[in-house]
Amino acid sequence: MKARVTVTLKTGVLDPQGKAIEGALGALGFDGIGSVRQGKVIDIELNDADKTAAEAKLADMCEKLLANTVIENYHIDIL
Amino acid sequence: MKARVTVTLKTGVLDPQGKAIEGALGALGFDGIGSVRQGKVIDIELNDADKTAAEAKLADMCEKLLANTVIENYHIDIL
Amino acid sequence: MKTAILVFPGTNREHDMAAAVRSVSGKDPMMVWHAETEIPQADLIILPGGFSYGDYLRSGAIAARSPIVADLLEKAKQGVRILGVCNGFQILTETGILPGALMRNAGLTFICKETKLRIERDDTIFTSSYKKGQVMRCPVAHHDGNFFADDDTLKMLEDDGRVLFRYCDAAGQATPEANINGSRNNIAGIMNARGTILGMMPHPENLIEDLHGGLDGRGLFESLLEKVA
Amino acid sequence: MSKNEPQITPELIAAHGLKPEEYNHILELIGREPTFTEFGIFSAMWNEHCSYKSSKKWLRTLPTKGPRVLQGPGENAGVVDIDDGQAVVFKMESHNHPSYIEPYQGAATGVGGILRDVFTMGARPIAAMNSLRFGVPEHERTRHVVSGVVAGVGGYGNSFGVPTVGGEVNFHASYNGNCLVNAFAAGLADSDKIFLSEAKGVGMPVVYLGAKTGRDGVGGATMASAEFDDDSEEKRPTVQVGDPFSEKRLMEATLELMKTGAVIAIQDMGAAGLTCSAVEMGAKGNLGIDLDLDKVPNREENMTPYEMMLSESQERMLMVLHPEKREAAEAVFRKWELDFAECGMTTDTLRFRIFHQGEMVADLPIKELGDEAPEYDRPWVETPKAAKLDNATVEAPKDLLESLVAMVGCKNLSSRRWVWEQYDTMIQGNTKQRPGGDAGVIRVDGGTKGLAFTVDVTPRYCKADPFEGGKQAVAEAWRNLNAVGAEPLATTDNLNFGNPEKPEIMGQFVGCIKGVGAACEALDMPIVSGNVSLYNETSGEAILPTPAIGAVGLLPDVMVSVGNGFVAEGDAILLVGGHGSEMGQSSYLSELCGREEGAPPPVDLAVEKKHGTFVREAIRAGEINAAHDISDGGLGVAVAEMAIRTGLGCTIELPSKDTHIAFYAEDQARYLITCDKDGVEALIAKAKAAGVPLEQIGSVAGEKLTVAGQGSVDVSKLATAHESWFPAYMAQ
Ligand SMILES: Nc1ncnc2c1ncn2[C@@H]1O[C@H](COP(=O)(O)OP(=O)(O)O)[C@@H](O)[C@H]1O
Ligand SMILES: [Mg+2]
Repeated sequence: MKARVTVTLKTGVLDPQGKAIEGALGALGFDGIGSVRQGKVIDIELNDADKTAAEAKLADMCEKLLANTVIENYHIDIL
Repeated sequence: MKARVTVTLKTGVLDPQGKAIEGALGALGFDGIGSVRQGKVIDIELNDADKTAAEAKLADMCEKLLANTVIENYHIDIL
Repeated sequence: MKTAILVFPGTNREHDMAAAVRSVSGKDPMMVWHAETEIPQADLIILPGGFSYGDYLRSGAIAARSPIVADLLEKAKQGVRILGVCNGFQILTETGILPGALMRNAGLTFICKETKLRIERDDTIFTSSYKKGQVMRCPVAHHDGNFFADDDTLKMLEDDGRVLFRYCDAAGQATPEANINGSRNNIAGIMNARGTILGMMPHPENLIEDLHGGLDGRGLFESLLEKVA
Repeated sequence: MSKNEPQITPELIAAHGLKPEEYNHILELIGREPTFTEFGIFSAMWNEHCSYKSSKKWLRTLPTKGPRVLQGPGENAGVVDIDDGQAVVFKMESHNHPSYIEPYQGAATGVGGILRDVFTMGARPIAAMNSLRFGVPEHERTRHVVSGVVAGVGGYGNSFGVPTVGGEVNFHASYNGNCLVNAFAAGLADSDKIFLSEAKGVGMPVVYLGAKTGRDGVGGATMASAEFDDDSEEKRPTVQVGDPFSEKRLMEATLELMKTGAVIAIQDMGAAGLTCSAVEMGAKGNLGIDLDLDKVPNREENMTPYEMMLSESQERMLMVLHPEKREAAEAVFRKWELDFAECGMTTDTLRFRIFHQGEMVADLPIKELGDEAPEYDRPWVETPKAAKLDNATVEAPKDLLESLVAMVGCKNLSSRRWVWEQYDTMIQGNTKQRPGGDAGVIRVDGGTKGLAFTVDVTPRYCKADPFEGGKQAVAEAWRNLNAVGAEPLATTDNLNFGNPEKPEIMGQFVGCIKGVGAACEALDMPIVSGNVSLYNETSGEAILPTPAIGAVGLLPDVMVSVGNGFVAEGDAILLVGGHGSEMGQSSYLSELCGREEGAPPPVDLAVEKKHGTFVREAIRAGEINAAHDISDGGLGVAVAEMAIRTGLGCTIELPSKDTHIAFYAEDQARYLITCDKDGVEALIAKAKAAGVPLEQIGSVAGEKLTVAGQGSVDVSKLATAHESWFPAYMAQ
């Protein structure tokens, strides 16, 4: 089973990377761009068979390691 | 319009961060984990109305800046 | 002999580089701001270390799209000598002037320490003051120095003798232990096919006087400044 | 006033860290109920962090003046003359609580804050240090905190471009729930071009510079008040995120702007950003300030005046500018792609007035905001003196040399290389001595002078005897500077303690301050800046009293300095200060015997001064090849470190009775030095004349460390033990 964890910054948390990308896109002549925010995806192969169990396991991984829940949200997709 | 660009490493490109996460998950006692790969998501707000035009623009952004096509693939989703 | 040092927002080793140029050549380099569209006539263009644009997105990525880069590409084509160190090397790969990419260090942490480099060739404008096979001391200070190139590119670099520096141990062996950042084939520095452009992760400019505890880095500047003079 | 503002209830008052009587004082002062914004402003100005209400009384007792002191405490950083029209500008600051919550960002923004303090004064940062204290390695959170804090310190400083030249790292159970992250920065300026925060002139523009304002850090005080905001908690991140890239540009722009002559007054926005900076500039200049919040660049939508006034967003500055230079100033900031917004004006009203969407949301007496802040003379009890340890209870190890391997490889004495290799230690090209020496040494750019930096404190000592511990922290800093040949100039302090409302804790604080003050006085190292961090407690358990002392020394010629490793075979090893017997609170006792007992070694400041001066002068005269102060772990650990540094061995001779005591005692005012064997006699004669005990205890030789009559150990074995602990721990 393959899963994708998407980790994004919580609203309101400063995102210097996103801001720099925003500026660079502007400088490259792309217009009409609002805010840019950067996050992470983590693709994980699991050998679980049960989707629900896998989801619970992934949530546990997010809480313990993959996301910094002080400033980040996470989202789990089983692919 | 909101779009999400997902940038992932090409197969064959080594991924130190993914490897480290893999190791850390193992150390935390998570088992049955195959490979882990880390990528980026870039969430962009656009004030385009036309989806096809937006997609073309985003692809252009990816080629010009958002992805390093020597090592990375990209994928565009209009949300 | 004129040297131009390119400065991007977030560049932070331009003074170290200028000091090295001054110390070896006795001449002040020109500092060129990234927003310029033309690099003044120079025999040598240097891209120094730092965190251009915070190294956000990818190290060197945003700088590689700066206005000044169009002219850098032009000068590269003309065969002007170019030296990219650390962030400068990252920028050179991001512009496509040099092949490959510099990824996060295999150990994931920033590394600042003295390393040893094996000189792979002494018949280039960059390394003529050294001897082939010589082991030089050289500091590193980077987070993204893990050189990657696909198998074909790597083979081409090796076959064409474009690898100039390799991380090695005291005996000159390019061992896995000596490979501080996980670079393929222990690569620390490569040049272009014409032999006019060098990109390297280590900082020779930080080992050029007694204060630094060694002079091993001087050779690079001596080779270059003499050759382009 | 705005209707949807929350009621100021007793709960809200408590959540803002104000006591009921403090709130009553506010009512008296302004003669009415404050608006919510005003209430926020008071809470920010009157909290412990900004007002120093518990510590002020005692801080006043510290010696802060000296012939070289150009600016003492009270500005963003202290300024000390280093001759030739140059000055060193430095300070230390804590970011303890944020670093425990979010180690990376907490530490990163701590470094950002202290760098900002330094360049706000007009100085370009040239060196940084960090003093870190963590819980015991076994504690479940420690590894996470260590890795995040170290990465954060490095992440910010490396990108900004300042070399980290020193620091300390310690582990102790008292920091399990409360790590300490104290960051030091020093900068270089022309002594006649120092910028201060005092506003001058009525009708001058107040300009906001740097990054935009978000809700960073606002939630902190108000999280407890549910009625404050019905949005989800997600909207109120309490963690500030650092952006070293913005800070680097902010520094370049600020220094460039200062050259234009446009700057009248400048203040960085640190804790309670806009509030503290504006009030300070106005109050110092006896001026009022009007601020128009509609002009403040915001990062988020619908920010309230309260949020804008309390935001702790990083990388921001407030300046009062000469109106005729306004355009030139703006151009500089635009070049560096930073925000520049004229958002206020100085007035002659002595009022602090805030406008928002056409409404006046605050109108407060500006002087009183600071001057009338509560000040407490908190009750304190003197810490009972611990009895001197009976050395008969200190068992000798089975094998002295094996115990040395354990000592140099233990959590608190092992090499910190794993830490400092993550810091850029050589950027700027002026580093002479990187971490690993007794003090970091850098060259003053463009000349031959050098500056030395160290940060020290032994909290175990402070707990057992705050007064002696306070003295010892300064004395150790003094020794570290002298050991590299630097003349100690001045100090900065970071006083980390528990809850000052407890008389025992306040007693620790008072004792340490008295000790620090006495030592700074006696050693001519005035305190020119500092920071106090109180309430470092979890579930009622306080941290060890930790008054970290950062100190700066001057070398007339940076190349006339020595390292702390053995230099050459045959060199004589000499002990300055005689053999010791103080085992109370020693590292040997705590690390190998598991006991934290007894009185700490007493510090004789006159002796300290005499010995340090002797060592410094010998270095300057070129008479010695290496020097190392004796501190944690005593002579044994010091000699092992000298051997490990360069891989050279030695043979030393110790008193045959109670050898382990002589080996590990932590008596103060001592150093190990080495010199050519032909130089021994002259050096000893010189020491005798100066009244300094000096004796040869051995020689540099071979690849083993040998203690006569006790056996020997390979230096490589010591080195492996020394270098292994940290990486092995972090790899788990
Ligand atoms: N957090 C740190 N950052 C940089 N250097 C450090 C840090 N911690 C320790 N060091 C360096 O490691 C060496 C040993 O530290 P320590 O034992 O505390 O020194 P000392 O006993 O001389 O005060 C010193 O050179 C010190 O500067
Ligand atoms: Mg020391």
